[in-house]
Amino acid sequence: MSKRPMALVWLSSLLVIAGTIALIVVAIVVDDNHPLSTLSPVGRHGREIAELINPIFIVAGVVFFLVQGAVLALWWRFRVAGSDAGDGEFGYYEDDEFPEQVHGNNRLEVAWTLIPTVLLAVISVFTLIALFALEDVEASDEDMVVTVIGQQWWWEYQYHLDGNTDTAPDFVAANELVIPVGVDVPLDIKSRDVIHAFWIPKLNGKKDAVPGRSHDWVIQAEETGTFRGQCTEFCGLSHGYMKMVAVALTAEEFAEWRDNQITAADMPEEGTAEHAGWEVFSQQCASCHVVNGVTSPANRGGDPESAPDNWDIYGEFNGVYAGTYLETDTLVAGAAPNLTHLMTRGTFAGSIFDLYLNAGAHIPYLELAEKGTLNRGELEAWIYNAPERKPADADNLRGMPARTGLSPDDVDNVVAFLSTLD
Amino acid sequence: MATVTHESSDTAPAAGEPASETPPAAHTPDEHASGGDHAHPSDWLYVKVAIALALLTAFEVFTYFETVHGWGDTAIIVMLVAMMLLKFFLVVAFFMHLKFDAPIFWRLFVFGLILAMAVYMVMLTAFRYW
Amino acid sequence: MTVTDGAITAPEETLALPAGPVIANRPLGVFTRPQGNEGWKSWLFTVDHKRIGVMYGAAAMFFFLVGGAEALFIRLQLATPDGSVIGAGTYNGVFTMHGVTMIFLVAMPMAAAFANYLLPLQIGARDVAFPRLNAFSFWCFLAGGLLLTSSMLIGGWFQNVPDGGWFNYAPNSGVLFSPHKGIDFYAVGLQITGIASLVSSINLIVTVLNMRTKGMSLFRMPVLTWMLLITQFLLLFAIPVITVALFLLMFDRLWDANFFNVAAGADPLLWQHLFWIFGHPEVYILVLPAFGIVSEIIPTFSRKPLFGYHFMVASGIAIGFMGWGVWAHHMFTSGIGPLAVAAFSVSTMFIAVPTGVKILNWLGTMYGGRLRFTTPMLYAVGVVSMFTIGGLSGVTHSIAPSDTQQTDTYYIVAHFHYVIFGGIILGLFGGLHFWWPKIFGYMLDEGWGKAAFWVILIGFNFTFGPMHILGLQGMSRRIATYRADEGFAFWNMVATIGAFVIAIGVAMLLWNIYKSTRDWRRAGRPDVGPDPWDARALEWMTASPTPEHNFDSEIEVEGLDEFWHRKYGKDETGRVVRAAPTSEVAHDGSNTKVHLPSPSYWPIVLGGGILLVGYGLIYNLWLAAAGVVLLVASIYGWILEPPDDPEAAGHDEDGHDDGDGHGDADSNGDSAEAEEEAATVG
Amino acid sequence: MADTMAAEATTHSPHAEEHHTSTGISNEKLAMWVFLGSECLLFGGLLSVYMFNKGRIGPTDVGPNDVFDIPFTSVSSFVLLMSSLTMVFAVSAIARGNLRGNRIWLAATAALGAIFVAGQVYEFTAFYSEGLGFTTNLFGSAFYSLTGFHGAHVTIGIIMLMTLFVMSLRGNLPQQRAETVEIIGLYWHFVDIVWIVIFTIVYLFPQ
Ligand code: HEA
Ligand code: HEA
Ligand code: HEC
Ligand code: CUA
Ligand SMILES: [Cu+2]
Repeated sequence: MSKRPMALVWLSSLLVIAGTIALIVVAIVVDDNHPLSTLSPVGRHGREIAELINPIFIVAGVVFFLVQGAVLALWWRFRVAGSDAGDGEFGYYEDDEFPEQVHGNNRLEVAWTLIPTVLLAVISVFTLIALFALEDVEASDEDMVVTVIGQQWWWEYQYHLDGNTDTAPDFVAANELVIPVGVDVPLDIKSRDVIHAFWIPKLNGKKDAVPGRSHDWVIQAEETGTFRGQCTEFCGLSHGYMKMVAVALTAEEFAEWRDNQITAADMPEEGTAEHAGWEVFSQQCASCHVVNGVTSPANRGGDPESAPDNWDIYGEFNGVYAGTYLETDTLVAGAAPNLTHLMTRGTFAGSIFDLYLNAGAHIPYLELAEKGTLNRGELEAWIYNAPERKPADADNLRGMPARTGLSPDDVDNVVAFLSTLD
Repeated sequence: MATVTHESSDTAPAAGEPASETPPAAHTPDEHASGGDHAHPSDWLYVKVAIALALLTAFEVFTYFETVHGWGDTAIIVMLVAMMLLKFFLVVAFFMHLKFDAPIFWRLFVFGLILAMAVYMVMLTAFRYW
Repeated sequence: MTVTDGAITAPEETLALPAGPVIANRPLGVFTRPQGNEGWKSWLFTVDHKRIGVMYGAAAMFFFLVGGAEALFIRLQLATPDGSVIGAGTYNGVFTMHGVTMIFLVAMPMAAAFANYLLPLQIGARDVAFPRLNAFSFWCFLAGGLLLTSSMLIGGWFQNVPDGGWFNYAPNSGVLFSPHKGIDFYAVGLQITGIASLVSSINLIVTVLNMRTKGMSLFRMPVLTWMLLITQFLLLFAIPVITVALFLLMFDRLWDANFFNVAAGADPLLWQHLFWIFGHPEVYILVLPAFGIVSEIIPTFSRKPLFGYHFMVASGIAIGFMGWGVWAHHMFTSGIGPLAVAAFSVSTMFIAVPTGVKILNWLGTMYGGRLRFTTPMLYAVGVVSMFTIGGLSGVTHSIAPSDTQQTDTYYIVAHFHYVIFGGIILGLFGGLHFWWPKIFGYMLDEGWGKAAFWVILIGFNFTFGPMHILGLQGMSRRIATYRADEGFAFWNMVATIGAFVIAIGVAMLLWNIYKSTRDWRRAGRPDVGPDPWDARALEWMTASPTPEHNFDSEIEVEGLDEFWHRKYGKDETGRVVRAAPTSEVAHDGSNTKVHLPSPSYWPIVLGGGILLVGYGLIYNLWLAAAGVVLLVASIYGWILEPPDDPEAAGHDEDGHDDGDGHGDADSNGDSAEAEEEAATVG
Repeated sequence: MADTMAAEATTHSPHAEEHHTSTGISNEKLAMWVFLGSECLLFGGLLSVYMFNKGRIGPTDVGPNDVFDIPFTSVSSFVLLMSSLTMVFAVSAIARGNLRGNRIWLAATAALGAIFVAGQVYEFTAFYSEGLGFTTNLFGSAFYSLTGFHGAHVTIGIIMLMTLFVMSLRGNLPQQRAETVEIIGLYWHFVDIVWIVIFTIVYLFPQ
């Protein structure tokens, strides 16, 4: 019974294990279409992390095989046939069947204390080296620092082209972080309400955005492209819908994009649908959203003379392109994305909706606004009743309130106005 | 059944392993002289301890006032902590009888104390210094 | 011993206070003690550690079904992209309650069930050091558990449910961001279960240190007793830390304090530190009892003593110590400084060493043994194998730089379900099958037991195995749904199917309990006898089910595995042979002269008072005041209560026939009622 | 909770004169020490929270220097310190069988404790009138939490002492129960040493 041929035993157990492993390996190696995967890094940091952990995965795999193999081997080698316990006959073994009564072995104990210790000591050396290497920021020509602000449930990016985060940013974007390829972009991560975490898996690990604190982080992309991200610290109702995107452009493209972002919007010509949209926007939307050039602090209940508002709890400066704190002292977000260049983004509302229907890989990022087909249905639905599209608690200043008072014409006009924002 | 020796007598652990069959400790009040009538220190000793405590307190309060402020905050903090610890251990050792009582109490209490200090110190310093 | 009125020139009142002769009479009319073991009352007012253990187990099993049902809802929602089974708000409540329920109301009390039932038996004691306090711990735990669970119903289905995740980070847990009462339930409920754990840890520590039978030195205690002792120390020191954190949270939420008010300058990381200083020792609090159970089962079914007993004990102690120095590995990305990250990263890694010692010693025990794969053994070996997987992924988390990619993804979810389900739940289920005959007097069906094990094991791996992949592919945890183009659909579907396979396995386990009980009753078979598995520790030395008085006479212990050594000896050639038949060695439970503490009303009343205070804090301070009154009254009732009921004259002489005093399968005592005798009443 | 624990004894060991335990120590006393070990973590946590937060106030906020009245607190600290002396007298009196002395010292201890608590109440009202409420700022929240927890411990201690006093009056606290007094005494001294730490760190440390 217990004298099965060992070869067969090993074969069958190996087959099971190998099958499982094969399945997993296939699943991991065929890593296409996993836009958030940590296994196929594109950024320097992501790659360094992968280079650190991959050998450790292998070490862990070896330990895994040794232990599981030992369990199976012991099982097959030393098992004795079972007896029925429930039949009223108690006691499992015949009295004379006893193995040798071994109490322990000190040399073995020392060995299996020391071997893992040494192994881990080696691993910890590599860990520490990598840890401090990742702390360094590679110098580049760009002085730019981006202040990343998480809030329920979207991201704001304040670009400080001169690297000075104590002064007003040069421009502000939302949800899509555009960076030049190949250079380290230092980030300064903050939060306006609860804790979030900024994470673009293909570029670097994550870093929490903690209210009241400012955390340094850095990302770098080794290739151009669009990289998805997800807020990974639980931040309330819509945490799952708080995503983001990083876009890496060539240096020239980035400069082009940057120069465009700095410009303000133009007032639509009177009499057009766009202008009608602007009127609705000023009344319905500008209390929260800023469109540089065409909205006024008065829209936000501020004093038009003393514009702009002081909105930043971290610094003393007055931000020109600011969202507004509706209630500064309670630290509820209440700020809304700056929409000045809405149409230059590929996604909206925490990057959960595509702004263009046919965007995909076909349209280069900078040409989205020109060539893309606006995802009108989704945008209109959003404007009409945002909380239905994305869970929110607008009553408590978290998320965008429904605008169900708008007539279909109003919505059309607003969309027309928004389409001019490129 | 043949002559059977009781197994427990020769379950000697494998060579070198610390003997698992330590002599019976239970029911021998090994840690402690007896169940309650240990030598109580005299009331006069308590009074002396109390006087020491009072003096220490007086000196602590004294540091607070202008006279010693010239010494600098660090020096004052070090002194205060030293006096605090002294008071602490006077009360624990004499009023709480730890000096005379079973060592197990001392171990239990000090373990909690040191654990608390270590853990919270690490927490507080981690915020600021590392 | 009982002294009736007038037998002593007793003063007006009598008190059950320490030291001093017992002066028992009846102070005021109300302060009598309830009588013996009849029907449901015998459960409500019991102070018997075994019944309390059984109640802990039953409650934990109930909460396991609740937590499991929540898990199934999680899995349903995530089965497909853009899932819409439950909305985002409900989802947040569901996973929070799932985590809280499973950790605090399942894993901890289920371990407490074994601790209560077995710890006194394993050290040969009559009961724990403070039996009434023990009962209070249970009722207090139940009060906290019910309060927490009621949050799902009160004020509407999932309207007031905690929704901040089980570690409930500030400031998301503030009133501002979670205005409904859910997080109040969390704070108050956990505070109450914390009191229960703290009280019971003090009780059990004193029990182990003080109540050991003759000759039971520390290094003759079974490994389970050791692991439970270490667990109690961890609880003793960890609970106050979360108590502080929860108080701060309560003050913030209920009385507008500023501890986590960032606008007032607070730092939210304070909560994280306090929570994890508790939280990491907590995971070892959860796992060490399971390790202890495995250490009992494997030697029994290998027919060998545990390999490296001293190293097993030492590694347990080492884990207990090291567990205090690693908490910030949950905070690698939360913004602590690089030196802190480095230190905690390294300290975390080395916990693998003592844990590895345990794994390898279990393998060493199996080596050369005569392995009998009974149901308990299957579960125990399952732990060795599955826990290792979870432990290894744990080590990969401890590599701080790569943890920035892993943290808060399903890779973490995979890790902790492997250690928790694969370590703790499997271990506890193994213990359930192992000690079931001891507790209830009959065996669970082995066929169904093994089948359930395999179904659970397979389902478990299909549920949580794929989560490793999902996590590394970038799926975040705590997200109510995911987009179709993120590539998570396939493995999520597999995981969901796996979860339902687990549910089938659990259902089989429950069916097994039901069926075995029924068959045993119907067939009218006798109890299994003291030692159905040919096991090693003292609890097997008394009749099954354990008589109310535990052992007929005091046992004098001469070595490790005392009971086994009384059964077996060596002949001249050094071969192990039977020295005495079990029936001769074991007690038959017939001694009726053992003094037993009377039941008491006050533990449950005190628990009720605490429940009132709990609801009062959340809803209305007047209710809390009423609760405080009840609480104070019951504390005085407790103190003034006589040690025995004077009415029950001749209590001792009357004896305690245990009968089937330990309930039936579902442990609610109702059908056991008929079979129980009124043993105490003269 | 302490007295509920202390009160457990005789339910399991009616022959309490002789400690029938493995260590020779009574269960109740061991339990109290174990409990005090745990309390270290509780007060350590509260104190850390205080130290962490006391400085987190705005420049114009009410801070420690604005409210603390060191001479006053020194006196009440002294009172609490001396209550430890009366407490040991109570313990040593009952150990010698001097029940009357025990009563006197118990009452004295409770009275000194009550003076301390009264002082704390006065202090709280004074601080409040100076603008420091529980919700005013982080310093306020942390200060009141820490000292409030300590005050609650003292209050529970007073209640236990009073209970002992009444028991003694009614003849229920014979010499054989000396250990009960000793155990309550341990609790009392612990509360005192916690105040020694609080007084130094909260009040006397240079701000
Ligand atoms: C029973 C509970 C339990 C146990 C025992 C463990 C054990 C371990 N855990 Fe786990 N852990 C949790 C429960 C548990 N954990 C939970 C619940 C969370 C998530 C909390 C949350 O966020 O909600 C978590 C999260 C968690 C994190 C944080 C992840 C993150 O959020 O970013 C980390 C990081 O280091 C970690 C590490 C470890 C390590 C190193 C061990 C070690 O103890 C494991 C040691 C064991 C082995 C390694 C296997 C056996 C050893 C050998 C065979 C020897 C040879 C091995 C080597 C040489 C490597 N765990
Ligand atoms: C003891 C601890 C424990 C246990 C046993 C489990 C068991 C399970 N957990 Fe657990 N889980 C946690 C502790 C635990 N979990 C914790 C701490 C978290 C983190 C929470 C947080 O992020 O805050 C978590 C989070 C968590 C998530 C992540 C949620 C998210 O991040 O969004 C998921 C997802 O699949 C999951 C799934 C499961 C499943 C499928 C089981 C299964 O194994 C369950 C199997 C049990 C059953 C299936 C019960 C059987 C039921 C029936 C037979 C029918 C029911 C009948 C009645 C009610 C009458 N859990
Ligand atoms: C009370 C404040 C408020 C008002 C009023 C408001 N919004 Fe918003 N809006 C928000 C917030 C907050 C968000 C971010 C929501 C999210 O992503 O979760 C948002 C997001 C958006 C977005 C997506 C922006 C991006 O970059 O992803 C658009 C477009 C938008 N709003 C348009 C409008 C229009 C048009 C109106 C008026 C008809 C309007 N909003 C009124 C607060 C408001
Ligand atoms: Cu923001 Cu999660
Ligand atoms: Cu941990």
